[in-house]
Amino acid sequence: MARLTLREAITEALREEMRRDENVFIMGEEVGAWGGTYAVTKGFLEEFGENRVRDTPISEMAIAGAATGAAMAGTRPIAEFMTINFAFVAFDAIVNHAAKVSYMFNGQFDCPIVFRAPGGGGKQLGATHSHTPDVIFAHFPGLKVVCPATPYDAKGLLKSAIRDNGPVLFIEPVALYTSPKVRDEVPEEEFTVPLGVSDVKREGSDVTIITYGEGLHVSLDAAKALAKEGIEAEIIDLRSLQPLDMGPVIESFKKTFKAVVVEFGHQTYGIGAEIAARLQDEAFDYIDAPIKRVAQYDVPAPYSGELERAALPNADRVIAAVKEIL
Amino acid sequence: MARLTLREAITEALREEMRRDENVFIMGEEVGAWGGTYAVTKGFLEEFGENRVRDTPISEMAIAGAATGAAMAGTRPIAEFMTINFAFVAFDAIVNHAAKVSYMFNGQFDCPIVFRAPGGGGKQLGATHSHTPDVIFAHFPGLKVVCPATPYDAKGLLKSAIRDNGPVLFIEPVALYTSPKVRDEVPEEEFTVPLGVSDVKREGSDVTIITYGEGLHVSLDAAKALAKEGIEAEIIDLRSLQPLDMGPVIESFKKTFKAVVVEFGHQTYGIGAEIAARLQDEAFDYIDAPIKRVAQYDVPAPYSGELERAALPNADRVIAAVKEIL
Amino acid sequence: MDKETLLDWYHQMVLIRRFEERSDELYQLEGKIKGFLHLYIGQEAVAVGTIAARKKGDHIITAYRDHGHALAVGIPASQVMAELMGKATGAVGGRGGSMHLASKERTFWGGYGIVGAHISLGTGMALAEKYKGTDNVCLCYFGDGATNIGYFHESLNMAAVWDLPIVFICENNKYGMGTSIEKASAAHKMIDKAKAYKIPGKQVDGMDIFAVYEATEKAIDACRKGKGPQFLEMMTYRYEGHSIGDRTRYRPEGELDKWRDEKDPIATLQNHLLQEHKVKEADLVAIDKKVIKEVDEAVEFSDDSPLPALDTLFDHIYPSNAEAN
Amino acid sequence: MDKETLLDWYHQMVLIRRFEERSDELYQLEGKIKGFLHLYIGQEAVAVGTIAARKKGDHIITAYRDHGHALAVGIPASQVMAELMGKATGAVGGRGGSMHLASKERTFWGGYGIVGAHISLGTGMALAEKYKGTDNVCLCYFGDGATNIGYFHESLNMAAVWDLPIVFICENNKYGMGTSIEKASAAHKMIDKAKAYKIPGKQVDGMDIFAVYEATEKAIDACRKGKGPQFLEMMTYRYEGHSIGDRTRYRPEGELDKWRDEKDPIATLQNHLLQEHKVKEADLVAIDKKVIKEVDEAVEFSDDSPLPALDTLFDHIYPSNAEAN
Ligand SMILES: Cc1ncc(C[n+]2csc(CCOP(=O)(O)OP(=O)(O)O)c2C)c(N)n1
Ligand SMILES: Cc1ncc(C[n+]2csc(CCOP(=O)(O)OP(=O)(O)O)c2C)c(N)n1
Ligand SMILES: [Mg+2]
Ligand SMILES: [Mg+2]
Repeated sequence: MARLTLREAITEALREEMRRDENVFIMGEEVGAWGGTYAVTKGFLEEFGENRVRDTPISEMAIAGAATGAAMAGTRPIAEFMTINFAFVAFDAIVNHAAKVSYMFNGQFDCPIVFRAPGGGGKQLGATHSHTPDVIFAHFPGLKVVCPATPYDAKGLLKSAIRDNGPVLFIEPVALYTSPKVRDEVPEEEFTVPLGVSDVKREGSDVTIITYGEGLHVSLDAAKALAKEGIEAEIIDLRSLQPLDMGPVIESFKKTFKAVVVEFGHQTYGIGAEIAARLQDEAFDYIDAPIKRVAQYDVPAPYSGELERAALPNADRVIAAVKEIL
Repeated sequence: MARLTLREAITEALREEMRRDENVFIMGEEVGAWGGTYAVTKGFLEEFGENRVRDTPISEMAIAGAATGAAMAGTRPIAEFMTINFAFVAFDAIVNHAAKVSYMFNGQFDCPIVFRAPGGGGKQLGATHSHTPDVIFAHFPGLKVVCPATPYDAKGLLKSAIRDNGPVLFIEPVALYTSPKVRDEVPEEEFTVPLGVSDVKREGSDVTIITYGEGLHVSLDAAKALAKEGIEAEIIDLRSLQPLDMGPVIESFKKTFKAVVVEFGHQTYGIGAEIAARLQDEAFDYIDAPIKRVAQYDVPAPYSGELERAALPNADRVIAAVKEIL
Repeated sequence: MDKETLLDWYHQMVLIRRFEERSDELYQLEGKIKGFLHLYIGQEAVAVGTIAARKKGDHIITAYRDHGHALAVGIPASQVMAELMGKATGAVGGRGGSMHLASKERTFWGGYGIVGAHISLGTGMALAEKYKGTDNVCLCYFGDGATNIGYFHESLNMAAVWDLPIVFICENNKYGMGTSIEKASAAHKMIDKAKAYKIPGKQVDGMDIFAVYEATEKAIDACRKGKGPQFLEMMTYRYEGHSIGDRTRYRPEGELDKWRDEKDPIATLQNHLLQEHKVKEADLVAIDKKVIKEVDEAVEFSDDSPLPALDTLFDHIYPSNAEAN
Repeated sequence: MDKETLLDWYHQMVLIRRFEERSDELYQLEGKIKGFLHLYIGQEAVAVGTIAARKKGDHIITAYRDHGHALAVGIPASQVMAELMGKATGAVGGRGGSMHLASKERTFWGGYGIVGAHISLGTGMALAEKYKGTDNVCLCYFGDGATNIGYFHESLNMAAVWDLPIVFICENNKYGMGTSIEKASAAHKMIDKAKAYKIPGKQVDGMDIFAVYEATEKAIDACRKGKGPQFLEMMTYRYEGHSIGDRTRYRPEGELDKWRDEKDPIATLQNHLLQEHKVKEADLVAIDKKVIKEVDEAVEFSDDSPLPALDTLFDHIYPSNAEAN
């Protein structure tokens, strides 16, 4: 066991998978000589060489499209977007090509890609650079969308994503990369975490908090504060947004009768909407109070720090939402 | 009053606005000499000339981006995507630039564009060409997203969109363009329909059906059939997906206590999710049964006719959903 | 080139043409084909001549105007027709239709409807081969109109920077839908665009299958030798509208006639066979008849084939053979 | 060029440099600036020399490395600094930060962080002017790295096909982040890319403000005369890292020193002023001092300025002056 940061866990997963399978390679902007803008692939060029760690031009359409073609033709590319914001220029390649070739060609073609994308706001980068747009990718059948909140999950999920024969968008919350709070014991032995399986991160009986990624940590903070007042929150970490595993969510809800969804993306048409819609439908008889959502307000991200933070979820907002329905 | 098809109503709105304001112009692929792939701008080149009806190269990023710049610099472009599927390659220009310049530059800049995009599936065009991705555009603050279901609304909404000083994505359901069933009386006098206002399209007291675009017509069919069995559905046409006007929806729900959302996009993370989430929250005390969703199944669109239709909503599915909660 | 090969080329080109003429009727008169149907008639020499130059393992990828390529790589006409008719026996089980023909065993990756996107996919296929260290190449086809989209630019640059084994084959038929090159593109020669990426380019008479074959052979050879991407601009012409239902008003009077009457690729090869190879008229007629039978049988096969079962709707959303999950 | 003008240029260039040196400290030592901070130091002659050649009504649009352009169009240093510090008094009210400076009254449209996107916006601004029939032009700046993205290609082609009055100004500083042109781009001269769109291009010594001004004047003039888009490749160099915190390991030993010691744009202009215009050292020192005061005052102003009120969070999501809604 080693105590790793989220970033270290991701680096380990990448390194181990590249050692394990020589068809796996990395392509993206500054992944090689620079070692990754967030230093995730530091030392990779030295270990794996230029063929397997490919610095690309600033050409996201071609990065995503060429990764798709290379995946169809028998390799297993990991294509990195420097941040998820830049995946917008490659949107067609991701949701309309990588995600469609299996179905459209009747299952003839595999497409084993991982699109890695550091995501999230709160870094004072302004409106175009601060997106948490996870939901819009998860809307499209054919693409798996994963977002880990802990180093353990990050490593295990990334390994599963790399071994999956279809395209996976792997979203890495930048805010958690090196956070000491998020540091976690990660076994040294080989393990994977399956895609499409939600996970109970905290047990509790009074309210169910459904979340993922950055949301997990504000939810845990909120839960700790609530516990002091005798309110025990159960926290479900979705981990995968597509496929979405509602099993543990519904099970928990049937125990607590109350739920709050916490996410860092915009609220309207967000992840929480789907969770609430599914809960009220699939566990109708158990609803005791409205299902609440805590999300980024529907406003582009401003640069100025306090102003930006005012739009983002935090533990206080989660606590308030919980208290509103207790 | 003239009985117009949806397409004729759109053509009229475009022509009247171009006559009214010389800053309004059209750019897009085949909008000029060809008269629009769906013949919406037939005769425009002849009436308005090449400066105001601009055939573009196949360059959606530049179409959307140049429209954005032209709008900021004082003109009022109408940028046409041949179909909404091709807006994916211009995704960044639309949601991350047109939609952001007002906010990011502190309200200094206007951005009066209408992005016109014929949308929807059911035409046997296969997975990449059959999207109803309306929700993913509506997720982003800064962009208004509108989708008319009737010729009257189409004309009135499009005029409002053209006169709006911000960017509006105007989605035109191709399936309704020339449908005789959708033909409608449209006043010859000047009128507009405001953006962001939902509309009651049928009154009823037993169940509320919330829908828009193509969904309106399968809902109306369903309502007719249900009426024969004594079930009166109230139908709300959202018309705008962003801003979303929940007022009439909630009002209706407080009367019927039951709701079904009908949309042609994919169900998961779709429009219906948001409506259901809002309803259960904002009208919690009135929920009598789970809010149901009828949507496109989460599967890429296959080519083969019956198979494709099997994935799409229809009146029978709406009827079944209503009966499930009555 | 030996006679047998040329007769095979003749067969393929006639098959493409008759197949498409029949498709057109099935669409317009019988309503058995739906969606879009982009005919390749006039351009046959390009698909047949280029694909003749590839060896097993080389990749083929193209746009939505793909019947010619599909037949030239050897997908049986019956499977292509069944696909057009949306049948379970179609090349991709009725899921793709006319725009999305493909065959994994023939390393023919499709058929893509979004203009330009597949150029990046083809670039990736060449990348995979370079990565693996094989000498396979990718033949990547696209139209003149497609050279104006960002995908084209990014892909050519990436292929050039990485010296990928890909032959970019621009089928220049003078129009993207109704828009002529002059209206859509600052450069009027497509090879001038390749120059910006230091990719060697050559304009080729795309109506002359010999010229097509020879240029392709050379380009493939250069790729195999590690000289990086190559660019061929095939000067050709489509006789029909862009898709079904366009009346082709946008062309200047007489243009179509001139191409058809003076440069038709099938007539050109026919003349060559008759004059240079002393093939008898009757032998060609025999091929023509064989083709008609082939097409008839393809239609019959398709008519008799079942539609995809509704319970297959959800198959293949994800590849089913996931390694670990 | 008269002495007053040159002294003004000198003032602007020194201001940009001192302003940025101070910003760097405010970021790294005092933590008063957050997010990204892309310094322009070394490239000052480009912004100052090109913007000096524009007339009122001409548009300016650039990427995220925009402090130089913002100061050169005349946004007061205090407003630029306040923006960097996220204050309500900033050029865009604290909403944009370093990457998104702008000023409508100066037709300076920003400051954009997504590589290449604003090239299409600039193309649209030129389109608007052509549409309206004015003789205004757009100066559109971007880096060498940005020439590899689809936006660049589509925009140049559109501008060329429509003969738009836009001067594309590539600030070639040899690197996009850590990636040299040789690694990222098949063409090593950016003007070769313009050729693919038949856009006249010129390589210019971007460290020499006279060369920059002259080339820009000519290019603008050609645009105003309706000769369509022009392309200038400004050969320049950034002395600092890409943004704060990069140690610039990716440059060959000595490269930076060579540029700084032999070609520095401020030193070059300084020498010219001293030698050709017989300006006294003391006059330049006076300007230097004035600049330091300007920067000090800008910081003071910013320190004293309020943060944006939290209740303004939702302002301006949509333009408020909608005509009809
Ligand atoms: C991104 C995108 N934009 C627009 C279209 C619509 N469209 C389909 S084919 C076509 C013309 C393409 O012309 P060209 O590349 O010359 O190929 P050709 O049809 O002549 O074979 C257009 C505009 C599309 N399919 N994809
Ligand atoms: C679409 C997109 N991809 C990647 C990035 C990250 N990025 C920001 S600046 C930059 C380098 C750009 O280099 P260049 O155009 O030469 O400009 P310079 O920084 O040298 O001024 C990159 C890769 C981005 N902002 N947008
Ligand atoms: Mg063409
Ligand atoms: Mg650079």
